[in-house]
Amino acid sequence: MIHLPIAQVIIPLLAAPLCLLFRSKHVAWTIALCATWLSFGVSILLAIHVTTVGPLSYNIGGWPAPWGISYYIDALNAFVLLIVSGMSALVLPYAKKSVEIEIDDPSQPYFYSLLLICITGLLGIAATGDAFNMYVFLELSSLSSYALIGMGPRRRALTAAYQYLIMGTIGATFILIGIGLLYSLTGTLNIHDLALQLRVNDILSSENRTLLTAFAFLTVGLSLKLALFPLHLWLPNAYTYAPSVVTIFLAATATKVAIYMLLRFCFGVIGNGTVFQMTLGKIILIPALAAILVASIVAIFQYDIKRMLAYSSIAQIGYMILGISFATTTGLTAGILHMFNHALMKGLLFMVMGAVSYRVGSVYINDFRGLGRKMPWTMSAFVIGGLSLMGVPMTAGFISKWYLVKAALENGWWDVIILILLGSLLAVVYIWRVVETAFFNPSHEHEEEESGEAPLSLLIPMWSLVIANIYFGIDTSLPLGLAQQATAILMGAN
Amino acid sequence: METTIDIVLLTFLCITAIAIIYIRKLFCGIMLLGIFSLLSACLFVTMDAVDVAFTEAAVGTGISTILLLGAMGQTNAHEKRPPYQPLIALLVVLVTGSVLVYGTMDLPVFGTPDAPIHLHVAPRYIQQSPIEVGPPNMVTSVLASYRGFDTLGETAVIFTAGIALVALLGSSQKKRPPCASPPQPATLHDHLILRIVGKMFIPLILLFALYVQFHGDYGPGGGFQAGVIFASGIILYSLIFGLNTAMRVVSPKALRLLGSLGVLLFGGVGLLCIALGGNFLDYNTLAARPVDGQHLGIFLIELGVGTTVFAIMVMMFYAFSLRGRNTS
Amino acid sequence: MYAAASLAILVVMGLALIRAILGPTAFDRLLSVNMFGTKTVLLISVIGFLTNRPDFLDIALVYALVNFLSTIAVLRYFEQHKSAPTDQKESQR
Amino acid sequence: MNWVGHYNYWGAIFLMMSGFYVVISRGNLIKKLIGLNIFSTSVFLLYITMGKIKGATAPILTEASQLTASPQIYSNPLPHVLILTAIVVGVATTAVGLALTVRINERYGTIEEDEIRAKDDSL
Amino acid sequence: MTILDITTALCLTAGCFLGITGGFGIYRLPDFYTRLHASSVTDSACAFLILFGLMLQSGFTLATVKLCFIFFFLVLSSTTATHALAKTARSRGLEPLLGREDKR
Repeated sequence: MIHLPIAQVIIPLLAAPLCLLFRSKHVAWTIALCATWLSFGVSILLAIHVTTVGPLSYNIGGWPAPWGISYYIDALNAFVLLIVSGMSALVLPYAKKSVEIEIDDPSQPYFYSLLLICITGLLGIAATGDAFNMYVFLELSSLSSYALIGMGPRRRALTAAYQYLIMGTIGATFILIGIGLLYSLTGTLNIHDLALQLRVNDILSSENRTLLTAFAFLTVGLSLKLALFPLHLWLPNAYTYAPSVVTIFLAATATKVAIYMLLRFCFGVIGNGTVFQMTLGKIILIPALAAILVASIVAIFQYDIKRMLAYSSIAQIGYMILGISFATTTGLTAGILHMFNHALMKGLLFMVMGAVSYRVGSVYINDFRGLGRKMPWTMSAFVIGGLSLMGVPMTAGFISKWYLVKAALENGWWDVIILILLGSLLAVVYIWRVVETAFFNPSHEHEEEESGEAPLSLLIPMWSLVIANIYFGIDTSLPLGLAQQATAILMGAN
Repeated sequence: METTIDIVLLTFLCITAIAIIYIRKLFCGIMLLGIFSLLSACLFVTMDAVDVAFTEAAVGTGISTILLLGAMGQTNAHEKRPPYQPLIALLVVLVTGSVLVYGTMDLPVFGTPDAPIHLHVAPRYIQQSPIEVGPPNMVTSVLASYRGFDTLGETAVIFTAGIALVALLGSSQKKRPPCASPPQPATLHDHLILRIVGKMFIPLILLFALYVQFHGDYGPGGGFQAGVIFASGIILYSLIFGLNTAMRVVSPKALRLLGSLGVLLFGGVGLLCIALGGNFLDYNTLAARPVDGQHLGIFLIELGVGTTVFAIMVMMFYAFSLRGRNTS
Repeated sequence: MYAAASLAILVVMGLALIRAILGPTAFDRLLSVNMFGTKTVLLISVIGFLTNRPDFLDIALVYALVNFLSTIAVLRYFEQHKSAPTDQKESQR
Repeated sequence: MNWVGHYNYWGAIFLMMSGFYVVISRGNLIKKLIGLNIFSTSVFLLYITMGKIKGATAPILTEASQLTASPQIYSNPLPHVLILTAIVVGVATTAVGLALTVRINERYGTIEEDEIRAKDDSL
Repeated sequence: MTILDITTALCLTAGCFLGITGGFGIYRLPDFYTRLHASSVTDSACAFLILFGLMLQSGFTLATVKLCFIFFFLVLSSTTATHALAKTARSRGLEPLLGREDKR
């Protein structure tokens, strides 16, 4: 029980080299599956422990906090860990069939190994309480995702991966500069000690130029990683051309973990209600709103549906950042809740894309003609995911939108509310295009009916997400409870 | 005096950087990058970071140059002039730079002993680590014990790079065109002197790598550096005697095995610590006396790091060379 | 004494650097990089004595090794790619 | 405030920015990676600059310091450890980037960004 | 100033002089082969003198052994590299300036 935090990260990490020891793709897949399910189990146990007993800390190497690296799991960490490991546990069963047609046989063990390392990296960021350790695991996850994206079947996957590599590395280097400047001010790397030292040395109250610069670099670097609006250029290509499984996993988790880092630094390190936060909130509000509008409008004009969903992801990231930029309890709750809900719906929608490309071979809008009849289960899953994306009541998406509107109401920002609703309306437009094509347009000249329903191993994870989308739209106690606890920690930490 | 050397080296670095911006020959850029990293390594030495200098020299000048050349050999060696004037880029850079300069205003002056970073966490490393952990080289103790988990992450990063390269470029010889055994690619085979000197050097290099591996507690060096140097020995062998010969000595299969085993050894030590009742990577539990445990633990994980780094570096070199052979 | 020596070596390094930037042929650059590396080894050794920590000569040893390795790698590159430009025309102009 | 005392930071910043400039202004994929290397190496310089103490020596215990009365001052070992890790990350990124470049060259026949874009658009 | 120190100083001075000579040679001379000549003639002696000077200072310690190794390594590697360089340049058809028709 006491070793749970480290088990969370170490299980997938050690499973990755194990995958390579056996050359068989089946063995590799089995190892990966076991590792992800185990780590999902661990994260559930952690979440239970955190909610019932309280935060859990773990000193790696037995060295106490500021000297060694220590893990510190509170409600926010547990929440993010739950999202990442839950999505990976769902993606792995899905992966088997989908990977088989997209990746050639000898590369498959490498693929699973890289996927496990990517999972490790994201889990490591979410679990650690040390700023530099965060950087190391951030690079671990980024490096593996560059390679995973580059393994996509089309040649543009390579350029997409390269572009992501350049932008991601610039972002990571900015984060490194930010961490370095913070370190030079305080002498510590532990996040909680960092917050303490900033307060003790009275750096926060004086207008320290180095501190300001450090946060500027951290924010820009993280914005690159989480694809905030003007810095999102890598995301559409990366999501469009990556193998389906990678898109599902990255869309559902990677950006959320970057948002978690932003939360940790901007709320966990500098305390609540300082001038910094106010200015930061104002600064990121504008790109967030721009992301919602511009990305939604661009999404409407996409013919490649995977690309359309990628732009929609940028818009949804805008919603999360919007929630954070309010810097109020409700706003933060909304933002954190939306991380969870967005993982559910984007995971689901990209799973549908994977199933369609498995059967049809591509995901251009024209290929969706008549799919409603051919793949009824898949397409109805798409409809439910789409409804959740729009924020229709009784789906998960509604809850986070509701809290966002509530937060805006509290601040009295009516224009923001209008923009949120406009964003939802735009989502209706682009989802409807697909639904209309799939259900109401006849298929091309009745070609041979070879493409039937997707295989069961794709449908089961897909439909578990459908159920989750509906369940968490009705019974919100689990995510909302965790999100509120996390918010309480962030807001009242100091 | 050190200040003068410092300033001169910085000036050289700036000149090199400007030259890299202006020169459009990729080959020249790679050569200058080698000089750049040699210079920065010198600067690291003058700023007391001997371990960093060690690594930077081996990685920046050695491995990076070889990988860059390997990639350039398969692509185009000349850079095109971009059709537009990169004014926006200049603007972005100027803004970022001035923000950074603004940020340094409140930093402590270079070299002051009472800067915050010298007062808070580091004193324990400097005063206690020889007693708590053991090795006279504090960098080794911090690297392997206090922040051992970072090093595990680092090992995982290098492992990831290796498998990413193999996944992207393909290591297996199956991809080789089916035509009868391909001709030995051009080597420096006809350089008689080179071959003799190489024969003399390579055992010495391997010996030196072992020295760095096991002497890392007392001087600069450690598993990572040793792995790189060992890999350099094999790479030198392959450069002089040909890829096929080298692959007969160290096969890609063995490398994959070694690379995985290194990571597993590192993680296994951590798990062993848990099994013995401590926390993950808590070497104190490994032996009766804590310091002995630390010693054993550091020895084992450095071995793991060295193995992985060696295997992955050679694997990367093979991946690029094989690809080059297949396409050319 | 050591200080003067290190300054002199720095001067030589500067001259080699200029040649490496000016070229004109790839071999010129390679030659000056090689020379630069040799002088770096000497500089590190002298600095070791200057700062009274001669036990850092390991680093100089690594530099010597790496310098050799990269020179050989470049030569091998030229052998392998017979068409690789060495900018000889510029020098013969 | 001592303006001259920051020259080392500023040198590192200048180098950083020249590397950054190469990354964002050049279209050649290998050249971009060279720039990225310069960028990250200069960040390492910034870190090491922070760790240096004037008159101190490398953080390796000397025999002499245990004998003499006045304790030897050592530079801060922590930035060194961090940078060792960061160097490894840097070379790993370079290697993956180069692998992608080689593959791009195989599929597109060029490693210039604008030519690649033109080939993608022409499809 | 013992006799040892004086010898060291002499060695270092001579070594640096040779080094600077080589540096100016590589900077000023007109073509690749003459530059090669300048650097290769001075390089080994320069390295030997400087390292020998340092050896005198370090006495019979591990440092001396390392200096010996550095010297061994440097002399063999730089001469070999120079040789291989010249050979490759020749085989790639780089003409020495002296042999050319148009002697500028």
